[in-house]
Formats: sequence, structure tokens, C-alpha cells
Amino acid sequence: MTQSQVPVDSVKHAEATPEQPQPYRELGLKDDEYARIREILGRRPTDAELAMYSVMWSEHCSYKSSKVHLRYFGETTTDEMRSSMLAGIGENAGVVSIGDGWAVTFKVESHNHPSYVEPYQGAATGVGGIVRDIMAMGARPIAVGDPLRFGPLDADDTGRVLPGIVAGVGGYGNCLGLPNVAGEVVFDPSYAGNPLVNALCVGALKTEDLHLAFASGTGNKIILFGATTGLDGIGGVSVLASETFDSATGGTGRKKLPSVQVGDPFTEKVLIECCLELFAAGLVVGIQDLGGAGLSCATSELASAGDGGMHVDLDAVPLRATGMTAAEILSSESQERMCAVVTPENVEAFLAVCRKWDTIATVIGEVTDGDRLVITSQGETVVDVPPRTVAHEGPVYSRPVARDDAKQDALNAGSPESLPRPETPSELRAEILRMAAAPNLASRSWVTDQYDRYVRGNTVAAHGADSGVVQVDESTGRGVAVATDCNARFVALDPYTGAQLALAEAYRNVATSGAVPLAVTDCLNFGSPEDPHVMWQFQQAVRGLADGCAVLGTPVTGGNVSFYNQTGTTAILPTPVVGVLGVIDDVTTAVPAGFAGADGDAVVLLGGTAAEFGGSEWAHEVHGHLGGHPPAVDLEHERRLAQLLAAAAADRALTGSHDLSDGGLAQGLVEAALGGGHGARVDLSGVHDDTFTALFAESAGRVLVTVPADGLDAFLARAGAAGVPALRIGETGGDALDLGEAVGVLSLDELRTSWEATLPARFGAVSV
Amino acid sequence: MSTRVGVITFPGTLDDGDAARAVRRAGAEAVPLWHGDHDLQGVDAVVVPGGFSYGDYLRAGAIAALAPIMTEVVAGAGRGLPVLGICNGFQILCEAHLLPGALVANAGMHFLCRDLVLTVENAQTAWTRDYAAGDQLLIPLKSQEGRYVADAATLDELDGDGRVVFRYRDGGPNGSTRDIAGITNAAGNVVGLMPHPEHATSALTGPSADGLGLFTSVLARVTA
Amino acid sequence: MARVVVDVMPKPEILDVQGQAVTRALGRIGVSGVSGVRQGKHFELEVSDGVDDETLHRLAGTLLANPVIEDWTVTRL
Amino acid sequence: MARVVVDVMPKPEILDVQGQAVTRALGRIGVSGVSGVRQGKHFELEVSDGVDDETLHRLAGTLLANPVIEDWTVTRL
Ligand SMILES: Nc1ncnc2c1ncn2[C@@H]1O[C@H](COP(=O)(O)OP(=O)(O)O)[C@@H](O)[C@H]1O
Ligand SMILES: [Mg+2]
Repeated sequence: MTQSQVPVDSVKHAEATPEQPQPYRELGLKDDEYARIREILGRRPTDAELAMYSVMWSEHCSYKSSKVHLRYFGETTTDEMRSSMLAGIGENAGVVSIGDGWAVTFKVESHNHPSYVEPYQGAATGVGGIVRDIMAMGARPIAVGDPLRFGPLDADDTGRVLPGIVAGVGGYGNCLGLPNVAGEVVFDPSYAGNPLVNALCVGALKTEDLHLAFASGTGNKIILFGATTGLDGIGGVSVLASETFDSATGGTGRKKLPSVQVGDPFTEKVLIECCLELFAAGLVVGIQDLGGAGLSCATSELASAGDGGMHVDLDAVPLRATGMTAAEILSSESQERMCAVVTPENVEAFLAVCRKWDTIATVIGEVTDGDRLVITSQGETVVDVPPRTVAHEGPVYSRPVARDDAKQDALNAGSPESLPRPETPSELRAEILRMAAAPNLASRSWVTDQYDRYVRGNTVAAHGADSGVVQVDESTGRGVAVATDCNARFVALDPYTGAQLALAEAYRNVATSGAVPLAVTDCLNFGSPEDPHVMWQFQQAVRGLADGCAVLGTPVTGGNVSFYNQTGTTAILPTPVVGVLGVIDDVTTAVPAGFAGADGDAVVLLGGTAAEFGGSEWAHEVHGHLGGHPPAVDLEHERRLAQLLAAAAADRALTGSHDLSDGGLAQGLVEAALGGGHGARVDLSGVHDDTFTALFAESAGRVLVTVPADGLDAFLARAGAAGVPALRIGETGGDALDLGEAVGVLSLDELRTSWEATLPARFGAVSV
Repeated sequence: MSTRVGVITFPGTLDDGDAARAVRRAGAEAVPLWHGDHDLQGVDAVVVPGGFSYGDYLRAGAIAALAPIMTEVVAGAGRGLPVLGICNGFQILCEAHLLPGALVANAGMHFLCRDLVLTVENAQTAWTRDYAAGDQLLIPLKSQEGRYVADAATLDELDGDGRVVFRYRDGGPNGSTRDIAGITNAAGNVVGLMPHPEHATSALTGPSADGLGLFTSVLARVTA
Repeated sequence: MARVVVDVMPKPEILDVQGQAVTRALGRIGVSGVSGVRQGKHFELEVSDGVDDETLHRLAGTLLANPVIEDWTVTRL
Repeated sequence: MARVVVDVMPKPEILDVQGQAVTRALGRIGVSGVSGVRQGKHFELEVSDGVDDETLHRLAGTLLANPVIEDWTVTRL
């Protein structure tokens, strides 16, 4: 079938047929939204325009339900916080300066639903999409990460979803040559049927190379480059395909097209090198990645950001499928494509660079004077719109917000205090081994062994560390550290505090590695915004996060909202994943995780411990219990703690450190011992008079550090001066964790066996 | 004047920057070579680095082996030019028939990234003369198709002539035949291995600096 | 005992990246006249005579092919 | 224009891990009577009529298959 056989619903035709029924509801538009489009255009939209508006006004692209809340991030960001920010919310990704003329850009994005439908491709294209966002800032991507959430480890569907998602993250990222340096693997029943695949990417650039989406300069050319455009990912829009137009439920092949996209990491790798060469040669005025909403998004956003109009000719777009309608070309989510604005005199040079990299590049239009986005197909005008109405002036909703008092009060009343606890030393000892093997605490090696953490040769710390540490400038040793975290059970118990605890943990993880926390990104995974109780969780989490950032002085530079994460009417646990990025002046001062120093180093616990078990891993794993209140969060303390850790690291005063979070001090000791390869003798009596509390409470603001014996006094004095509680609880050495008669001795071998067996036992060995 | 070591970049090559860095750390000059050129720029040795050239489509290394630059590498190897293939580079050298056998999917059927210990079995090659036979090197392995296979006759010949250069000390986690991690050609100037010595040239960004010896070995040779 | 062949191909509307790379490589070995190459998987099964077509298709659709992005054919030899 | 199919299979002496994995998985989906599964590659080529068998075999033996580990068959449809 050739293009000319596809009937075109042109603007002229639309004017002539004002009453023609249009399937706007199937496209997800509400009656009033459709009415508004007709009002903007003064006529009915063409199929192509309808496709553009419907996808750009979708929750995913327009943030229509979250906008009113996200504004709060801007309102709470002070000028001082802004001082290091070169680009913030609204750009493809936030950019912060890290000194020496270097800047870094980073962002987390969700690809949850596609990864449930087709785990491998869904996860793979999730990584591909966030990497293009980073490229669109003019940066070289330098690392990726993958916060993941799944249903119960033993659930059947987890056996389908997890291996596919992990293989997809690895398959794409490894082939792209980006080290995977951070992430999470969390299991909870609420994610069964709705796994969370959040992908993180970090990029580095010289401050002067910052590029923003921008299409100004009448006569400048619009160049589409990268992969060809096909039918993948157009899902719903195919109700507009003419041959199925009459039967909304019809069943032609194309109608049944799944909205999955298939990734080609090889093409993206070449696209990265091609883009960087184009930037270096100064051939790019503006650039935009093609992600969700494909050309609809790229053309309308480029045009809106510019000072002129834009004309695009769809006949020039290289297609990989025959008979694509204008609506389909505009909505296609084919991967590995970018769109650039180039001055006429540079077009030849631009195309030459693309030829060198075997990258298809085509001039598809130009910037015009005037203020309209005009798109033609087969010689007819199929789109003629004010671009801002598509890209930025979509609907905005203030959805009802209501705390579910009954449910929330019951949750908070269900205190974990009454849960039966281990008491005798042998019971406590057994509990430590059981927790070490818990799905949420066991070794992640089954996952991380499938990810390349070495490529590019700049990875200083990755899997098993508290944060991923990557060298940015080899000549100075300047680098960045990044960590993502979220204990969604805390958020469920108290969304405001829970979000601050997620922020505090990621912030602490970065400082624990010896870096100074600088900026925040987030990926807000929630249920349906049409449910007032979900909107309450969302609003509370946003406020908690923003207020927390104000106290810590770390701005939210960007992020992503993912709504409608639910199975049936049951929403997932509210999961605002928080990513924190820090700078480290000299990566050789980065502190290794765990007991990495010499035998005889002093083991020091920073921060205080209280009987806090609400939302704890122990309550979840041992009793399947979720109730009470989350641990208290003290952000001023977190700030002092981070300053102490970063300063001590810079002076090389620490031989090792590890954040305490899920599983409490018990799990922290296990990970520190196994990670650093040294045992320790520890006296728990000073931590808390109740041994069980000392071991399993999840009080925030705690870090385990080791210091050389001769440096102990100086360090304790330093902690005292910083106002951070510090207690020597033991010393490293031997091949066992010796917790005294209160608990007994656990050999590193038996700990390792329990800790490492869980995931391989479920999914099979990664190697032979 | 210092030794000049070429590092080839194909579309999809990933570890070229790291290979060049390793060459510099060894005290040589790294010379970028482009897959589409027919010119080795008079280098004294060539590294075919790791990655996913052409996305590993068809077979790992199959399409890259046909690149113009490889015609020159094959000719150079025939004249005794030292050539080192790392990971995807090893696969490319096998596909180009500079080395016998082939590399197929890991027995575990997963991409595998892990630090492991190699035993140096042949310290006579152009790339291993700075080691002693029996040396043990801690080096990362990161590959999807790292299982070395060849017919029995070839394997016996490799073993008989001492052409197995590296073996996995604790057994090949990818199911590699006879735990073979790296081999050499009869002349000893062409070496291929699956693990990544270029990622073990500094304890800061790798598990050790044990891999540097490969890059200094070739130095010693061409300046000798 | 019967021999059954299952061929699995990427759906036509899905980009066949491997096939494209191969097509471009053909020039390298001086082969002309081959315009398009598509790559899929080829399975050979040893099947006892009792096994019916319905079973074979279930097998193909669940284990050998990914119905979301691939089509398949079952041929008894 | 002619349609040509090239099927590439691992040599019998090469351990076919994918095929074995599929064979093991058969039980899980309750399929019995399938004793062995071997996995290879399936290529579909668009070939202009001028191209002779000799060329097709060179194409198969130098590019589509690696003779060290694989056998292949060429079929004109
Ligand atoms: N899916 C994943 N991808 C990459 N790294 C991961 C993943 N899951 C966990 N990790 C890494 O494993 C280690 C432990 O994870 P986690 O327990 O969340 O660390 P922390 O509690 O310090 O945040 C961290 O280094 C984390 O980055
Ligand atoms: Mg954590």
C-alpha cells in the first residue's frame, strides 16, 4: 500500500465536514477537552490534530493532574538553592554545575506499564528514553541506574516479569556502553500486576555546551535523525486508521497493534556519538529527543520554545512501514530518534557527520515567521495549530484531594509494638540470618551481575556501595555520586514524612560515599489521580519532598510523574523514588562501603536508635505487618551528618562506611562485613538497652563507619563538634560477626550463604 | 620516540576509550583507528577493543570482521604485527580467522559481569611477556557470548602447542571449553581473550592493576 | 517420532534491526542482487506422533515465540 | 524477485544451551511428547533472479553462518 492510497483528513476537509464524528473518547479525551480543541481551532480538528492533542494532553505528557502540585517545588526553591542550577524543572533534564567548568545532568523516568506488557522491551526502551533526555541537554551520558519494584518474589508473574526486565535493562544499557551504578530491587504485593521500572541516567558536559530545546531563526531547518519511523508504540491512535474508522471495535491487523516499542541499542549508541560530534562542531541550534508522543511532542515543543512558527512535511519522514497515516506518523513512538534545529549553512556539515555514523538524517521542515505549527502530508495541510496550545496550554486539573481517614487512622493505629519478637540469643541470631535472606535484603548480585559496571573506565563505586561514584574529569579526579531510594511502606503510613525519609536516605547514601549532596530528581509513582485519596498521598509526598529539599538546600531539578499504577482499583504503595546527586572533588577520597580497612579499625555508629518499627523490613518480612508510624525524620541532623561524613572523607579519616536503612543495624553489619570482607566484634549494649531494638529498629539518620584505631579520638571529637551522636560499638577483625553473649557469633560464611542464596534459588544461577 | 599502539573503533565499540587509556598508562601513544579506513597509520601494534560492534547482530563480531580496517589488520598480523583482541575484539579476530574457534552464548544464558582470576599459561606471546607462566590476574569479565568452543583437534593443538594463553582459574563461569579465557596464534603475535585487562589497570576504577602487563609487554617488544 | 520445524519471525511492523545490519553488510562481501534480509529463529523439534497441532501451537506461542512482537509458523516434516 | 530461505543450525557437537533450556521448560507448560529442541537462525532473503546458487552459498557460508560452529541449508521458495 502506498502513501497516496491513504485518504487524508486535511484542514480543508475538516472545515468542510464540521459534524464528522471523531473517536476522541477512544483517544482518551474528555468531552470538554474535545470542545476546547474545537474552540482553539475554530473548527473540528483533523485526524492528525486530534492525534497530536490527545497524546500531548494525556496525563503522561501534560501533567494535567500533577501540575498544580509540582508548582510547589518551584515555590520552595530559594535563590541560594538555584545558584548551582543551570537548568531546572521544565527542561528535558535538570543541570547543575559541579565546578571546574563541569556540569552534570540527571533524571529518573518511569516505564512501568510497557514493562508489564513486554518486560524486556519495556525496560530496554525505558533506559533508551531517559538516555535521549540526557543527550538532549548536550551532555554525554556517563552512567545509568534502575530503581525497580516487583510483586512478591515467589509470585508466578514475578518469574515472568523480573528476569525480562533485568535482561532488558542490561541488554540495552550494556550495549549502549553505559555503566550501571545504582538502583533498587524491592518486592511488595502491591506491585504484583504493576511492576515499577524507573530508569536513571546521569550525563556530564562542559557548562558552555548546554543545549536547550529551542527552534528560533526563520529559515532554520528541522532535521529528524536516527532510526526510521514505524508503527510501534502508536497503540490507541490506530482507531484513526481509516480502514478501521467505521468499526471502533474492529479487528484489523493494525487495530490490534500492541503499544509496545522495540529498542535498538546499537542505533542509540551510534546516535550518542553522532550527537556529541554534532555538538562539538557547533552544528546544532536546538535539539529535542523523540520519546513519548514522538513527532507530535518534538515538533510542538520545539516550536513553542522558539520565537517563530514551524512547517513540517511528513512526506519527508523516512518510514519503516507502508501506508502510515499522518496521525500515525505524528504519534509513532519508534525509538532512537532525535530532532535538531540547524541553520541552513550548516545543514550539509550536519548531514555529513550523520553519514559518518551511518545515521539516517532528513530535513523534514523549517522554522517560519508567524506563530503556527503547520504540518503537510501528501501536499495537503493536515495540521495548522498554535504550538503552545498543544505543548504547554493543555488542560490543568485541581483534582479533589482527601485523606482517607478511616484507612489512614487504622493504619497508624496498627502499631507493631504488639508483634511477637525473638528474645533469646539463639532466637535473635536466627532472626539475623532469616532477615539477611529476606527478598528485600538479600544480595542483589543475581541482578547486578547482568549489568556492565566497568565500561568507560570511570566507575569508582557501583553495586553494593551506598551510592554509585563516577569520575567525571580524569585530570582532576572530580566526580559525582548518585543514589536512589524509597521505602514506600513509610510513605503509605505517612506520605509527607515518608517522602522526606526517602529524600533523607538517598541524601545520606551520597554523603556516606564521601560526596557532598547537591541536587535532587524524583520519579513519583502513584495510583489513579481520579482517586482523591491517591491525590492526597501525592500532594503530601510532594510537600514533604519539597519542604525537605528546602531544609537540606538541595533543589529538585526535575523528575517524572507516573499515575494510574494500580491493579483493578487497588493502587500500589505510594512510591516517590528520590534520586540525589552529589559532587566529590577527588574520587580517590571516596569511602568504600563496609569494613574495608585493616583489622582493628574502630566501628562507630553515628546517629541515635529508638524503638521504631512502623513500616520496618522486620515487621514486613516476619509478620507481613504494615502499621503504626514511620521513623521520625530530623533533616537538620541529616544535614550535620552529611557534612561530617563528607569532610571526614575528604581528609581520608574513614576507612569504610555504610548507611543503615532497611533491616536496621543487623543488616547494616551483615552488609558491611560481607561487602568489606572483614568480620567484627560488636557490643550492642550502648546502642539500645533492648538488644532486639538495637538490631532491627529502622531509626533514620544512622551510618556505620570505620576509622583507624589511632584516629578514633580525633574522629569522635570531630563528631561531637558537629553535633552528631557517635558511639564506638566495636572493632573489625576475624571472619565472623561476634555480637557478644546477647546474640552470639555468626560466621561470614554462614551469613554469606543465607544472603546470597535467595535470588539464585528463585531464578536459577546466572553462571555455571 | 614512544611506541604507537592503534585502537580500532567500529560502530558499537564501547571500550575503545578504556583501551586507549590502558595503552597510555603503559607508556605508549594511543592512535585512534577508524573501521572504515584502509590505513593502520604505521602503528607498532593494534588493539581490537570490546563492545557490541554492530550490536552483535547476526553473530558477535561477524559484521565487524568484514570492515575495511580488518583487511589491513589481517595483512599486518601476517607480517608479525602484534594484535590484541579483547572480548568483542576476540570475537572479531575469530570471525576474521586470525584465531581458531569461536565464541558462543554463555552456558548460563545471561550477560555476566564479574571479577575473576585468570592464570597466565603462556608468557611468551607479544602481549604476555611481562608476565611469568603461572601468574594469577584479577580481571573483570563482562560478556554475553564468552563461551569458547572449537573442535577437538583444534583444542588439542592449542593445548599441545601451548597456545592457550589464559585460563579461568576457578572454571569458566560461561562454560568455556577447557576453561579457556584467551588464546594466541602459532606465531604468538595475535592474542585474544574474553576478560578485560584494560579495566584492570588501576585499583581505583577496576578490581586491580593486574591487566597492565599486557599493554607493557607489547611496549617491551617493539622497542626491544 | 516426527520432525517438526517452527520458524519465528519479527512481526512485519516491528523493526528488524538484525536483518537491516545484515543487509548493509552484504556489500562488504561483494554480494549484489540481495535487496532485503529478515532474520528470525529456527527451531527443530523431535515430536512423538501423539502430539497434536494445537499443542504444537501452544508450545510455539508460549516458549518459542513472543506473540507480542513475533509471528511463527509450524511445519511437520 | 525470488524468495530464498537460509536456515542455520549449530553443529551437533556444539552444546545448544538455548535449545536445551527450551526442552527443560516444556514440562513447566505441561507439554509432553516433545523429546528434543534445537535452536538456530532463520533468514528470509529477497533475491533478484540473476543471483545464482553459488553466490547464495558463499553468502550463507561467509556471512549468515560461521562454518566453524554452524551448518546451513539454502532453499529457494
Ligand atoms: N536494580 C539495580 N540496579 C543496579 N544496582 C542496584 C539495583 N538494585 C540494587 N542495586 C544496588 O545494590 C546496592 C544495595 O541496594 P539498596 O539496599 O537499595 O542500597 P541502599 O539501601 O544503600 O540504598 C546499592 O548499591 C544499589 O545501587
Ligand atoms: Mg535503600
